[in-house]
Amino acid sequence: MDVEALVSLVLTVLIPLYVTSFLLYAVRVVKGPTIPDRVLAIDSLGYDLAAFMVVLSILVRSPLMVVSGLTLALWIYALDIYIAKYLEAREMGG
Amino acid sequence: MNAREVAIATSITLMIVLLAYVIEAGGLGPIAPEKLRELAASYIISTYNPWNITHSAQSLEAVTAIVWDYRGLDTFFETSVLFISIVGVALLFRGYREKTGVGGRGLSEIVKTSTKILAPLILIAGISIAIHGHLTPGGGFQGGSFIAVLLVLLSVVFSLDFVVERGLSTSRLLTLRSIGLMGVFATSIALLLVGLVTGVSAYVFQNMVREGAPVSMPPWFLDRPTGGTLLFFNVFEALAVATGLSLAFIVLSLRREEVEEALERGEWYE
Amino acid sequence: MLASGLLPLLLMGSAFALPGLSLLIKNQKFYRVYALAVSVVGLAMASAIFLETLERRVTTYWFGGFRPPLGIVYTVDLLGAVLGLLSMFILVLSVAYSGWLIRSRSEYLYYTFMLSLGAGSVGCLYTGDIFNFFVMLEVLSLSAYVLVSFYRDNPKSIEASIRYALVGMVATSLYLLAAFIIYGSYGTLNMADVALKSRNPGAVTAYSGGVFGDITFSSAIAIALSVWTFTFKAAVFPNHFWLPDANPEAPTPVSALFVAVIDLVGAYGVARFLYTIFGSGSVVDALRRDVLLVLHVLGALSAVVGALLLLIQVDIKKFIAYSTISHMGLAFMALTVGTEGGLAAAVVQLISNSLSEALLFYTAGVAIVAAGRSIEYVGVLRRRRLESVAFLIGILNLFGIIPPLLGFWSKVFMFTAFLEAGYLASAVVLVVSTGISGIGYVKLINNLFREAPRTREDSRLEKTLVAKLVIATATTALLVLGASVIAFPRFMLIISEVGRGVADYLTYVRTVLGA
Amino acid sequence: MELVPVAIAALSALLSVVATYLAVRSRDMLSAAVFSAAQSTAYALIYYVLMAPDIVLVYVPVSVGILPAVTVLLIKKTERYER
Amino acid sequence: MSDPVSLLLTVLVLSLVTNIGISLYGVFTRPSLVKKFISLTIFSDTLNSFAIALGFRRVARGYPSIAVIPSIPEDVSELRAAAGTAVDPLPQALVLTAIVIGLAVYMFLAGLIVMYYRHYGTTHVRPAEGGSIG
Amino acid sequence: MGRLLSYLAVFLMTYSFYVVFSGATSLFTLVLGSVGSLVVAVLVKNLLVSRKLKISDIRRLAYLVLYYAYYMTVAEVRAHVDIAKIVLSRKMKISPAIVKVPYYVETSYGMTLIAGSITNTPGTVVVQVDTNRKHFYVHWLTARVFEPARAREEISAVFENYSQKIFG
Amino acid sequence: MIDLVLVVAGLVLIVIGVFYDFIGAIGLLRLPNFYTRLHAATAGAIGGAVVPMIGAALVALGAEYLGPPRFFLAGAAFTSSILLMILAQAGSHALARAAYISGEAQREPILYDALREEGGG
Repeated sequence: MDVEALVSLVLTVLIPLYVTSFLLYAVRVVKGPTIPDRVLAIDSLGYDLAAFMVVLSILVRSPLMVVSGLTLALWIYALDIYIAKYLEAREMGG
Repeated sequence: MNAREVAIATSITLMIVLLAYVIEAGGLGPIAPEKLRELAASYIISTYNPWNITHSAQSLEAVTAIVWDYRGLDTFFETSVLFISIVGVALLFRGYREKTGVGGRGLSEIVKTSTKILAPLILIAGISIAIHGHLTPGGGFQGGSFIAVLLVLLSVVFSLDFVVERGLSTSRLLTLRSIGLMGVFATSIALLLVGLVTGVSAYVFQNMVREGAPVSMPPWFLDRPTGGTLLFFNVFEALAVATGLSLAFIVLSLRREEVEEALERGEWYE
Repeated sequence: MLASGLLPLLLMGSAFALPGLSLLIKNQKFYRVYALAVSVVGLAMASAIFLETLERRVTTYWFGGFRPPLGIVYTVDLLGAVLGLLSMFILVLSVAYSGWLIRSRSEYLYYTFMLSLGAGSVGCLYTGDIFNFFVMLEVLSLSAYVLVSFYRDNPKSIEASIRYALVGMVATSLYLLAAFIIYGSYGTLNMADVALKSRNPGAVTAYSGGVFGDITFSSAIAIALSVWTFTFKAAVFPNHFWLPDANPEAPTPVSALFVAVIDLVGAYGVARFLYTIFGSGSVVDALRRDVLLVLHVLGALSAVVGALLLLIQVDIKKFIAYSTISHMGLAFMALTVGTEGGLAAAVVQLISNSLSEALLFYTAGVAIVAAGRSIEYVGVLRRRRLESVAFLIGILNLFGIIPPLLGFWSKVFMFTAFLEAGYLASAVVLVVSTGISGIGYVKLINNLFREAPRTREDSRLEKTLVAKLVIATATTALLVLGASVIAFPRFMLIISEVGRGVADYLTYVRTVLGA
Repeated sequence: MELVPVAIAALSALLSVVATYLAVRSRDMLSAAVFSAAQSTAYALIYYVLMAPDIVLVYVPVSVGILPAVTVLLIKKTERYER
Repeated sequence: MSDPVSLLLTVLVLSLVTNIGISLYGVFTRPSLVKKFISLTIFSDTLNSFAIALGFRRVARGYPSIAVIPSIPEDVSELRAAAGTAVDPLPQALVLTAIVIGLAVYMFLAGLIVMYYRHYGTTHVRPAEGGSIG
Repeated sequence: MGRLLSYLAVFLMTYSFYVVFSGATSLFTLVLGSVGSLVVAVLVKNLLVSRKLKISDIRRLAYLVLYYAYYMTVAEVRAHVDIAKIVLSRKMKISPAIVKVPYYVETSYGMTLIAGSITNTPGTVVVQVDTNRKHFYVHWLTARVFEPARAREEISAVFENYSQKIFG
Repeated sequence: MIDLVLVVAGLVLIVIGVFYDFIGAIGLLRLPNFYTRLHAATAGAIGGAVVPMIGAALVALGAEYLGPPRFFLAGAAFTSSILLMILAQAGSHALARAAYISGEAQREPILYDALREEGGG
């Protein structure tokens, strides 16, 4: 079994599992009784999507696409910070 | 739900049903065709093509090549739209004065330190994305927005005062932004000026050698192609976008009293 | 031709420099002179483009040296050249007038937007690319939103700007959707390329190939979406609401630009889309006729509604805004008749309307400074001979029953165009709306000869040389154009040539694609 | 092979409909902003699967990085709940 | 329509169209300006996604690749091979432009909303005087 | 000298990140990247470095690598197995509590390293930090002890050892 | 040979990542309140994102069929994983602190609250 087939097989099998967990996260986004809950769920969703994007770029053989994952992770963090700042001080930028 | 809402909902529904019908009934052909549109194929074949340089941008990345070379005019004016909006925000809050020492606590020490460590990494990642815009996905705007969000993040995590004290006052941001914009403008007409001086014909936004216009930007830097103007465009655009967006954000987040005293009551008349 | 390529870039580039310059030069007088100089250069370039176009019918400029479907190309035909010249002329007048009117600590910001508005309008008129049109439309609109909110201490102007921006954003987004749909089905964004393929779906052009899918459907939806946007920009009946909202709250020179430039772009878009790109003989010809009819009816409605609402206005700027709506409705009626005579009449109507509404705004601006915004206050102009004469000429031109004025000719041309096409009801609407709005105009003239109830002191009133110059120039232009209809046969030739050129897609396509 | 990524795109489009609906309906502006961020994330995944990394790179900073900041700023400066 | 990929793409496009409807409803009927602002961002994002979906394609074997030539080509045939699998780059470039333009308008709109609140003390639109929408 | 060294340290950190990030070894990347890193170093040096650096500080870097290896292989694995057991068990035996954990490192970097390590191991999250009295308030999913000293033994003692060596 | 080892090691890490993704998602759903869910989210972020990123970097180093850009993938994935280590903890902490200070999320069930006894810290 060559490397290419192995990688493709394993990753193809994994993707439905990824999607299932995304759906579970999404349930928490919709349900989450409070704002921090929702942000937390989006947070985890974003981090896992970042990892998923990296994995997907191997599967579809476009290695150059990988930067997107980093981007998503970074700005999901930024979202955390904005909401945290609002909740904490009810003010932004000062 | 009053009558107006019903009317609006009905017309919107009508519109989207029509739209869906057009798409689904084959108005645009199959949604994902097997055959690439001819124009797209032309772009991909000519984006890096040393064998037919008169139609080429000498950039490995087709999207950046289209954005800054084939359709450079669009992007130039896109940058100007951003410029207009940012100056427009400055106009709305004109006459403000930045005050330092008002306070503002910022987030906890842990977040502050983490963001501090992140700062150079995000900065360099943004720069990397900007200068590799013609080789890998990315470009000036992408890199610039990376840096801009970093500055926004800093002003949120620490405080506005902190950012201003470290030298990013709005007037300095404005200067940097003007440098970036003038750089974009200069790059767009650089070869035209060269052509005027040397007496050969040249185009606005010209990059490589074109039909009847034999001037060209340097196609290579060391061992990689530069895409001619693309590298310069990307760098200047990154500078302009990063400073411009953070400028707009800082102006937007000014405290009420800072703007209040600048209001010029009676400037308008009935 | 290089000038057409450089003009918007020049305007925009000089706008770029202004905020940077503000850190060096604090004296606001500098910016007045700077903006005026730039716009005068722009006017000169626009005239050069006009002369060149007159000779060659259609001129093109390839940006970056790429052949048309590959890169963006500026394609100027006579319609674009004439309207471009007109809008640059109004821009020069407005910038000069602002030098007299606007007193602010941050004038450089104001002139930045004036220049970018000019860049947006000429870009819209000259471009030969469907997506580039969107970008320029956005430059134009955003400058307009900003300028409406220039008096930010006035709550009403902020509110007007918000309303205008929200709906304007939706409108331009719909145009964007139309552009995407056109790309999806035609595989190209070049106007000439689309024009060719819409007539001849089997055509295959270099670099862009053939069409995709069923182009009749997609063209129909693209026409519907884009025409909706254009009626918004041109303030035609169901989408007219923003103009009387936004116009009074903007600074007066900007109001002049609104009626003279933004409405112009809307009308231009309709002419370009329904005559050149999807003109007669195209796959959507049947639908096009329906759309033209609908637009005709809308134009008639807005002519009448504008004229009726004009009667009840007490605010001079709102008065002029509704008068614009009425006259734009007439222009749309002429535009959608479908004949060359109708197009020519529409062009004359646009020119006459733009010039005289701008003239009215300039003179009304003096009255507003001297007394206030009510229409009763125009009486203060009585003591100012030049202004009152100019005001009178402007109103009579709009009224359009005094022969040597351009407004009269435009109504005559429209009337004959309607009759030639057999649109009897439209001719009646023309007469009726003239009659209704005439009542309002007579009321205004009556006010002009009465003593104003109040006056104000303002330092600007002592030095009105610049304003006088501007008003005199606009009046002269109006009179000269009106006179040249009889005096110079060549003038009429050009006008009818403009009408013919819009529908003449073959020359357009040949010049652009070079086949 | 191409089925799996396209299915993901379709799924995230469906999720984005839910997020959009909630963003438009909710009375609390802050949670509307959070839902709009969720919708942006779903769109980013769509762009990614449809092979547009450039768009992801520009969309995510704009739509997850800057617009929520602006929205939260707006909410902070104005009011949080809709009537 | 028969094969699953087309079906899925249809689902995608139809959901996008639904989003257009929902967000437009939000823009026109919600009273709060901030809500209008959020709806407007969703609206124009959706239009952009629509364009990206327009630029997608299918290939005979495997998955399409991004519109980047991975390494400096040796001869023309490599370019043709790239054109055989790459997605359409033009909609991406257009969308890039459109996103930035949208961002510009939102920035300014945000400034306007702040000013509106300072003047009126609320972000809810006042009932229109002339019966206008928006 | 010390100042130059600080610049150099920031430059090296940025540049190495850049080289790994862009994953390319072409001269184009390396040359332009060095220019970019230089700019970044000049910009953020004041933000990042507060004390004078010495050559001998390289030793600390070795500890950092060692710590990273330990952390990823031992601490994380243990915590992850625990949380997996809890989440997947039918009855979820949790005993959540917020406990006070003192720390003794001086610098904010050291403090952040400890706090980050605590938060990054599932089961413990730093909720609040009191930099004056040097306490973390840690939310502990399976709290066994509540006294500060013993909680420190359980939660952060190992991290603090390394942190002491890395940042002082 | 070394390629195969790298690839297999990387794939194992990715599988672990998917597992922890699952744990995180289920934990987020099952755990009773915001503070307890934070722990599940951490598992999702570290086990579910950092680990598979390292795994993907290893796979990319080993998978020669991806061509020269695979080094780009490996480098970017590795740096992303390091950044994620910093981001995840700072984000969780910021959210937790904000939720505690604002009282937005409910604290129960909780056995002992040192922070409240100290008066908010």
